[in-house]
Amino acid sequence: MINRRSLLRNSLASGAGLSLLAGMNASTANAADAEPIPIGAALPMSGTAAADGIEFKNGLDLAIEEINAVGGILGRPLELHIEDTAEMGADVVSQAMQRLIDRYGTPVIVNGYNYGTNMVEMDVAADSDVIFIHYNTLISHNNKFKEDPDRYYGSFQGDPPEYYYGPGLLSYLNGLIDSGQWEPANRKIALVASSVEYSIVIANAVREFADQYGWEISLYETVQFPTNQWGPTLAKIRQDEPAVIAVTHFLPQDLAAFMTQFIPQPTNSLVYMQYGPSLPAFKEIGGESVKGVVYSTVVGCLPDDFSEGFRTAYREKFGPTAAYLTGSQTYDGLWKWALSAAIAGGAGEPYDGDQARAVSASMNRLIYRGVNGICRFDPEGQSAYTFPAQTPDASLGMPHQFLQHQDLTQDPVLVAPPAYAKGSFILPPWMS
Amino acid sequence: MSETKGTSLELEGIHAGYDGPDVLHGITLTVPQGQIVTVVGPNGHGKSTLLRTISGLTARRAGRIRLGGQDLTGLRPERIAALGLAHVPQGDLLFPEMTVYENLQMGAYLSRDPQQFAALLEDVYALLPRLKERHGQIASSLSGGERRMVGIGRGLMAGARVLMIDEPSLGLAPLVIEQIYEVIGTLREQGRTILLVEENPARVAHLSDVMHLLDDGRLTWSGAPAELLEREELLETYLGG
Amino acid sequence: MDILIAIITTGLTNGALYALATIGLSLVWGSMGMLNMAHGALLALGGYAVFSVATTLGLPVWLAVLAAAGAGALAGVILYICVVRSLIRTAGKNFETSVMIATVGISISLQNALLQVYGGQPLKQPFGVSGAFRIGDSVVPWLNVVIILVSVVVMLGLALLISRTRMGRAIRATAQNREAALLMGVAVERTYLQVLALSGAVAGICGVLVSSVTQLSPTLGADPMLKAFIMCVVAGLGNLPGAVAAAFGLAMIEAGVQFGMGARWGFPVLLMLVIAILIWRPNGLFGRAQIRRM
Amino acid sequence: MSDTTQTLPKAGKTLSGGRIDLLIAALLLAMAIAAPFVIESRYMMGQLILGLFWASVAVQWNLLFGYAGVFSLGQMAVFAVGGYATAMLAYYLDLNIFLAIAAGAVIATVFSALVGLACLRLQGVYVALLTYAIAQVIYLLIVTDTNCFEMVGTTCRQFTGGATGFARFGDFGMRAILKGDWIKGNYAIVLGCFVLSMLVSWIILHGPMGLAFKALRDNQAYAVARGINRFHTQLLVFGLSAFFTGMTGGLYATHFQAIGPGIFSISSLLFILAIAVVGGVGTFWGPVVGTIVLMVADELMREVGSFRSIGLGLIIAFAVVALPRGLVGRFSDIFHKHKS
Repeated sequence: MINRRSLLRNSLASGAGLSLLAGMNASTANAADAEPIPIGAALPMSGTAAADGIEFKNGLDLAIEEINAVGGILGRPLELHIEDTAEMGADVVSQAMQRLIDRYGTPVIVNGYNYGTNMVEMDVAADSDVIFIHYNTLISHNNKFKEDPDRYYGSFQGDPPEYYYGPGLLSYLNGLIDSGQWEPANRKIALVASSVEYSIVIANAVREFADQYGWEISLYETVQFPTNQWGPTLAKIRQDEPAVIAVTHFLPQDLAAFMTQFIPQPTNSLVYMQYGPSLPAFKEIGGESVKGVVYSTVVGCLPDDFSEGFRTAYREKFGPTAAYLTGSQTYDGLWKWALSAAIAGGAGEPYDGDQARAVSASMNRLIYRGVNGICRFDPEGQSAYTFPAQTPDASLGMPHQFLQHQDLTQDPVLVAPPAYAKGSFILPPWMS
Repeated sequence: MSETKGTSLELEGIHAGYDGPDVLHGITLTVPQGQIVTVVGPNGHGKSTLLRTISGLTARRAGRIRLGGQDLTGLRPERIAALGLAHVPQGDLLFPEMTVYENLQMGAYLSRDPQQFAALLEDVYALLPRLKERHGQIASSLSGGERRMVGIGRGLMAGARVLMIDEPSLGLAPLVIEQIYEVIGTLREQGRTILLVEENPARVAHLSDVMHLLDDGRLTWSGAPAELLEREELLETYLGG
Repeated sequence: MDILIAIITTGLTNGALYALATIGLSLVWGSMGMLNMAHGALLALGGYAVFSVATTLGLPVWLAVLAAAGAGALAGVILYICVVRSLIRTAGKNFETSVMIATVGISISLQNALLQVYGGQPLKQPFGVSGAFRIGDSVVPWLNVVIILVSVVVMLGLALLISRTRMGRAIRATAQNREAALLMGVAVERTYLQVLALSGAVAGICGVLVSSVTQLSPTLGADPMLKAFIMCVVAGLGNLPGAVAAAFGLAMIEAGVQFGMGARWGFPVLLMLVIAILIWRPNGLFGRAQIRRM
Repeated sequence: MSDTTQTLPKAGKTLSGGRIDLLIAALLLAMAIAAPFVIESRYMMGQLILGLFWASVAVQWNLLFGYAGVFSLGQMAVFAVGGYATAMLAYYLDLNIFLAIAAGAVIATVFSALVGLACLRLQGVYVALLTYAIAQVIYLLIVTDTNCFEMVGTTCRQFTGGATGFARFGDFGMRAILKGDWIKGNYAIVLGCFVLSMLVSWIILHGPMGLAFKALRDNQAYAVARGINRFHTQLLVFGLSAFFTGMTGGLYATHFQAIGPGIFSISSLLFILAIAVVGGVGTFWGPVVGTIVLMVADELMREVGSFRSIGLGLIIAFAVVALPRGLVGRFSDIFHKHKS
């Protein structure tokens, strides 16, 4: 049950959203006996990615609790249905989504990520006329959307594709140099990717743009997924010391292991990592050795006042170690959809193309400020705009956040983009 | 071996077989204390099955087996061994990666008394001096005759009341066969209780107290060894001369 | 020099981990012709047992490691009683495949049970040593030394147990000739139980060591088990010293290739080597020719 | 002790056995044909198609292991080769999808025959490891492939598809013809191919070649003494089983319009093995029954939410322990007991 106090606090979090929805609901009566709207989610609840699957579900649970507390969507409460996608193959995920649609009649499916699907989810959504929001963070979404925008009208990627990590990182590095915060010994980057699409696309994007930004890729290593013995890779890095080590592998425990094996014999390099450092486990496992690590994320709960209510509520509800950074994604996704559906006059149901198109149109129109920042869809690819790589206007794109582990007793410090930054970059201890 | 004279092993109407139909059709025989009873018969007529059934390796379908008066029904092989039955199986079934000494040690697996072990080992080494010479050698590297000796020695190490030996001459050179039967002769002099299985009656007649002819799973003739050797027509029919 | 030491450190550490995972697997395989696909899950169980005892209950770490061995052994016993015993009696010549599939089922269940109990977020393993020492310019973490030492001690202990005790003799006898062991009075079923318990205990300790590097997640055993499976078969059926040699040898080669050719080639080259070995020697490097039927 | 050799001595009953097979086949086929007319749910149709895929792969694996005694763990690799070949031919060469599937099946056959060649001297678990190692090497080389082969839009595509795989290389064309009912068209194609593969397998198993397989499985020395050429027979069984496995892989890729390295995963392989073992290794209908049972079990387990995987694992373990010869073996035991 949600009480009045926490409702108030949460209304701080979802701010405009909550009151907007409440306002729209005010005109509709008898919310109590209205038939619930089924909400679908196909998440990896078991297997290698289960940890994240659970957080994605938490985010949805919290959003639904809040939305229902103000009367649901036009008087109809939301009801969550989960399908487990375990090892997340194309077959499993598309069948899971189809099951949600056929079994529960879900007009919307909000997924976290499922990797290895080749974005077949979009075909399921298109064939059944449902709205599909996901956080796969893949440029393949945009590419597929572009091939047939009319068919894939209902598919949205709630965050910017991983591709923008490439230019984002490079322009951040140049910014550090230009502002005099860092003087690199050379212009070499050592790229360490793991054998997963996400990791490889990011590494490839960095490689592709390196020239343009004045950098040289001195080493490109693809390690297995997962990996925990970094000895040979580190030895290679030490052979030709780069100014930047960019690890696009993302499992927190493996990245922590990288740091514990790197620190005893460090090189004079900035260490940049992907995703994993945002999870509590990274710091807990790596301890002192992760101090100074820079990482970035194109989506994640911003450490600002606006999201404080969300963060508190999340930790209260799911425990102190719960990773709200992950849960925030589906949380925002569902909120944005709920508002759009309310504006469009209802959630609709599967195989009702007209209503789904109406909801889709209102999702494209609505610029939503969630706990992850701005969500505004790029009409070219129907993924969230990223700021600053795609748009120079902070109010029109989701911030590509650069964070650094500075004081281990505190949360990591947001060091870029400047509009959101809470502190500034410090030279990691092994470099000074 | 100090035990009152009497019957050590009794079989009554034994039926047994593997996956298919019965191999043994109602075997009844007794092995009296201190005697050597021999079962002869052509290959593939159930001699080994008989011994395997007694030691519990092959399931019995009907009948009763008693060892020293105790019923063996429903007991697993390791329990039967513990009651005092040692089986020297066909083809030796040594522990190939163990030394000769370790194989003998395994023979006395059930005895936890080091003194008894030492005494038994001394007896076995006295009977089979070759084993003492080869005690540290890996079993799989021994010659056929030596392996047979290890098999018999291992059986003796159990200190069992009844010893069953399956075709001790199988696959050995004539000279070696002679040595092996010499050993069994010594065992006979020591007054051991033995159930012996052999294809060729002539080889074992002088060692046996009683002989049985096993044909197609049935005992077709029983009596004193000398009698069997006189019955040439029997030998001709069943054993092909 | 620096590079050589890095490769040797990685090779020896991985070798120690692989070897420990391999002997647990190989012991069971050699004595009962059973490929225990739940071995990886037992590793994970050991890792989490240490976490529960040391982190949650706050007891000393050495006690927790013992608890991990105990948990592994107990799981082995349960596995025997619930699954293996009846398969030995009923599966006949399909035992090899049946037991593989059944243990796969157990492994899926056990992994997901751990997921339900501990959650999916990686947890920090309390067993660990920080710090490092220097050899010339290069640095070797103490943790790697501890892993190698513990693993060697456990393997020596197991070797002594197998070669010097009555139980060990019974295990070897059963492995080499099940029927003969029965005739000697060895209670073969009890021996199987002991083998699985022993292997479970080794797996528990191995899980502690593995997770001191990988940290705790329900799937932590999958990779070491896969490697152990390979070492085990390359070494040949149930050959424990061979398995240890194969583990260290292949781990060294893997580390060398990872450095020389790039990380992506480490495991593939190792596998290609395995393929070549099997084509050249169909029973593994030091293998027995035949799997003795149940 | 009871084992699968029972099928051999009962040669005198092949006629009645054949009649029973025909009856079962007719019954199953009638249900399969009726399904799209009764079932409205696209999910259910999807599950049926998935079931046909798994059943087909399990049937072919059973041909290898259950009948020829080759314990291969490379089955999903053969499946993947078929799927990848189909996707790559259609993607790079714009080959008609049906031609691509046929070509994929042939490529899978060649691949599998090569694997069979490597396995020739091996037995039991050693075959398992070798086939598994081969599958794993291919998988690892594909997923760690990062070299750009061509640029697609803004991203680079590896020749092998890399960690991403291939998507949108063509489909059966049913969306254009049947619109919303396209899945029923896909079902018809997949069912047709499945029936074809079952038919061919049945004919082979009941012909002289089937006897040779079984003879090699049950007693290799004896079979070789009787003049059965192990080399030819084993290669043949590898190739044969691979043709239909590869074809299924191609159908799979086309139906889902995607193929990626995930298909090599050990969990899908083990699911196939579980299907065959639960249904009954070495029985003709075993894999089909196993597929039905495991997919229904999986479906029911979805109701218990997060305990699904725990339950599914226990069901598999329990089925193996309680039904040592699989469900079909158990049924036929009961059936034969009643007859005699």
